[in-house]
Amino acid sequence: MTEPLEQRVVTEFPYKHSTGEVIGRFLAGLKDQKRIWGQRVAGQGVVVPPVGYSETDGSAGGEWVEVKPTGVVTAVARVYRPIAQLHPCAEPFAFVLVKLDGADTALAHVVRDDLERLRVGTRVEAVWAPDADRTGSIRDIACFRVIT
Amino acid sequence: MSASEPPKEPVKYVEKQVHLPYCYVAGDYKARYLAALKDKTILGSKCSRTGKVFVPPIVASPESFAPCDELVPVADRGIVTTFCIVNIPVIGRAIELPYVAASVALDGADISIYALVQECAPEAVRMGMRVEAVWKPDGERQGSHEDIVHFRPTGEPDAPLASFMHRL
Amino acid sequence: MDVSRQAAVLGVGQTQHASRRADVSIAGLVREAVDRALLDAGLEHRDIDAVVVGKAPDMLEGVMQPEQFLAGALGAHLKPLIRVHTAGSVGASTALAAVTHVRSGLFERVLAVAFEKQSEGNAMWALSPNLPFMQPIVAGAGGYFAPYVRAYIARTKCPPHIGPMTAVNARENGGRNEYAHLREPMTLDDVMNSPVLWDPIRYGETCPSSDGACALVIGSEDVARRTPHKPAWIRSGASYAEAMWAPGRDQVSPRAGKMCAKAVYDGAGIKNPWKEIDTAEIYVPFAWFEAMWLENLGFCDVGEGWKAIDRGEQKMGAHLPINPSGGVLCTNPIGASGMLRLGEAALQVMGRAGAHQVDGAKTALGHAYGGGSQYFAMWVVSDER
Amino acid sequence: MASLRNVAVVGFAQAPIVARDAHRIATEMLYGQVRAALDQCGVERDAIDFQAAGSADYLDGRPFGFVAALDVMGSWPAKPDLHLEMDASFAAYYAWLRIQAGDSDTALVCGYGKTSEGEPDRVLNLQLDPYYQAAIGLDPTSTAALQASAWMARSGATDRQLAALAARRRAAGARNADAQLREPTTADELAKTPWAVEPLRQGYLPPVGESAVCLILAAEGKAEKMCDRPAWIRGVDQRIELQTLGGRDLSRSAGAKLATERALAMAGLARAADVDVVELCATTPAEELILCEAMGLDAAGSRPAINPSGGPLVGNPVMMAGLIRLGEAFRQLAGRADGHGVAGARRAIAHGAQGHCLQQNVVWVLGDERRWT
Repeated sequence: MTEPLEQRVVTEFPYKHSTGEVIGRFLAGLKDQKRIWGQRVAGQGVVVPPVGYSETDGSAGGEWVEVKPTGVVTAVARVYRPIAQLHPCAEPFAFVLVKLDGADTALAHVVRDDLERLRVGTRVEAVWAPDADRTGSIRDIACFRVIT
Repeated sequence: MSASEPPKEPVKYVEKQVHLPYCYVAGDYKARYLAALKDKTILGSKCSRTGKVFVPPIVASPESFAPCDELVPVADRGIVTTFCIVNIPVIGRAIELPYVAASVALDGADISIYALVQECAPEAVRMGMRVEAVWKPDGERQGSHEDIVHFRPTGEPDAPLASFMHRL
Repeated sequence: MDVSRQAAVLGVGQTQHASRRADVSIAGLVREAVDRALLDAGLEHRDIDAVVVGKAPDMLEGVMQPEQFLAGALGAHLKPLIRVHTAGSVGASTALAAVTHVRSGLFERVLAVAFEKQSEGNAMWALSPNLPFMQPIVAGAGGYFAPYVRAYIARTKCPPHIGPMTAVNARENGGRNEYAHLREPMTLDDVMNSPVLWDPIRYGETCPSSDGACALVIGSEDVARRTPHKPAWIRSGASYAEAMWAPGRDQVSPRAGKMCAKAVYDGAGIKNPWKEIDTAEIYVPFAWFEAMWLENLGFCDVGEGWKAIDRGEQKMGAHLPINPSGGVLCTNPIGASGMLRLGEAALQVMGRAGAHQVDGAKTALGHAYGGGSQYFAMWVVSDER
Repeated sequence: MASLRNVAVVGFAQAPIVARDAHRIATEMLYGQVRAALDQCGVERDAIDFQAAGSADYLDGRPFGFVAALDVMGSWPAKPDLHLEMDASFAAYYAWLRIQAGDSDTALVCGYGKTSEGEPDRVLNLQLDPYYQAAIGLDPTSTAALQASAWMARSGATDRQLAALAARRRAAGARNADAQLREPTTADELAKTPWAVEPLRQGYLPPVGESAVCLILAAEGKAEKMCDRPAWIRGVDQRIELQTLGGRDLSRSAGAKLATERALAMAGLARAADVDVVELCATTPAEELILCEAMGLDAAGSRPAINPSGGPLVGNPVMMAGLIRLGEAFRQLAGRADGHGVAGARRAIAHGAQGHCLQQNVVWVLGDERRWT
């Protein structure tokens, strides 16, 4: 049998994803106001983060509604061995879905501390990235922290 | 005073750097083809039904749908069936412009390969021109496509158009 | 075949096309086309039974299977959806897959949508990753196709002005199309004097790189009879693909193209396409391909395609206007380009092509190809069932 | 409902699932399966009217990778064709539609892809929207863990129950010659394995695996000539859901539920439990339990037999795991399941899925008798 011939290649492409008005203004809210905005859409209620349309029926989005930076965890995934150049930090952390107070959908984000206390139902609060580090990204919320 | 809306001026875009490691498999056909280049040999795979030869070797003939399990050597010379003269650079390819990218039907093969034709002015390249492989010197060949540096004219008479139009 | 199940185009929508649509997200771009198609058909998202999405390689935007995150934007939540990818022909094969949905008898109204937002990434990098074990010779799409253009010229004794003439005509047509990306006129000299990129292909004979989307609403016969506008009846459609390495495969006039054309002509009952088809939108990314496809599609005999162009028979008002929209040479959002060809053909027979309407167009061909001239997808549409 | 044609699965060939085939590229893996499937049916390539394939460029980072597959699918002279950038089970769905449209009587459906060449955790991150979900670094193991957590919170399911289910699938996999994991193990052993991403343990998840598959469909009139025991498709339906994980109830699969209801109605069956065998495209034990609930199946019951092949938990070649479920259902009804055959199986459900957290589902109902006259 022939000796297998193999070769490693790392593909690295940069992308710039245009955000459009709704995603762009939501991110500007994080960056410039440290406030979290949702959008009221048909069939889904107040959607956070908003995309500009209802994901259940495709109709166009409606009014802006501010939601609280606090909320309740609806799902938890604890990552003990983070993957370099993919995951947001090198130490163990958890991915969570958080239904913010005032929102009808949940936001996917991370919790870095108090992982042992984290459960479905735990209350958490947004931790903002420092002013200089906020670039207009979902990671302008640095993480969520446990508050109960 | 608390705004009732997010800022009017949106963030324009989200940047992303894709980082994807891959570890590619050449497959045994390609591995044997590349290894043979080290010995200045070009291998093709022979259709078990029709005897037609495919270079580089492939697993089966798309024409007969029979396996091509025998590897056979073909000549390191053949006919430029068609070509273009490349005048613009391609990222990651350091070939001096302009250069000739040609389809070359090697003697003994039933499909053409892509090849660089050099050692003559690009304007001098013709459909039907006979060319031969120029190999890297002994000891420098690695078993890679680069073992063939390029093809060059042999000076033999051109093949008539009708003799290769079916194998561009 | 159950010919009683005929499908029709109920609505056509497309975006403004430009090299960079940074004003919208991917979803925003797609919705611009979808909203227009739904409006055109007099329908809303909830009326749609199934969605078919097409686009070319995902590396162009850097999102894998983007139809998954776009499902909400497309109003597809809890509906059937498929994603098609057949290289450059994808927009056309996406439309044809929507037709299959309707002709299966299981769906009344199907949304077909195709897009490309190349400006999010870098097409050159995305389409030419540094893959090991491959011969690093081919220089992009132009470098791939230029040798076959040369072979066409050699075979048919096509004179050097045919490519430039085609490019000039495309721009003249594109100038009348409000959605086209490139609308500025060019002269024969402009093209002849433009840099030769991949000899024999000149810069002026190449297509642009565009952001854009196209959407079609395909409906059953029942629905088509009740639609607000006159529909375009799809008399036949077909998509064929052929292997790359078949010995004797002819990339100048591929067998797959001939078979696909025969299938759509037979399906539409067309015996002589030159006489029976009023206009055609064909996929011409490099100007020379217009002459090549005229022959491959059976409009002209071998060696006669360029002569028809030389006589000007492809121009607006002449015998067979080709690409009245300006075609791919004016607008090329890769994944959407094929659907634009089919959609523009439909607009012609609906009589709603605006300033680039071909007078009295009753029967039109839409065509696209892709891969190494391996994938072909076409339809024939008419103003009558 | 429109009048439908009786269409059957008449051939299926699969390369055994392996962690990595270092000797063959995707097309080389596929060729033998296309040949084998045709040979099973006793036909040559010209007997097949239509071909469809499912694969994804990003798996091996190669744009237009599917074009090369034309060469090993017998596409000469040219064939009516469609490639879907999807799991190949959806290509089978489309091929079935083609036959319903009357354009074709027979179809070849292929799935392929070198999953081992890339790193699925990184690659599948790119399936998520680029603004919110991909941007925080979510990978498919983590999204599956989020779903498992939502399921466990609602249902009260325990780690122990996930371990027990995984152990049952391992036991089944030991009887399936094409499975990747063929060593039986106990729930105790699996429950000791480290967390992959909590609440999912490494022992509950399939390793990276690759394969190549070819399935043949044929309409009544031809199917009987190509197969002595065709598996007739009595119903099929597919549904996608919105992607945003926090925008849907992750503890439920609304899409699988709806697709099952529609497929059962088409098949004229009242309940999923009325079949003998079910093959679910679940890549975690939690997904399997969610699917069972959505379909109205008793995950702990003995009839219908669920995933007698071991399912994707013992071999998960991305972009073809769903088509393998359809192939397995065929093997059961055609009496070709050998070591993992379910005695007396006359009806089956096959399920395919793709996307994060069961975003898109296709459900097939098959039987050993024709549905329509």
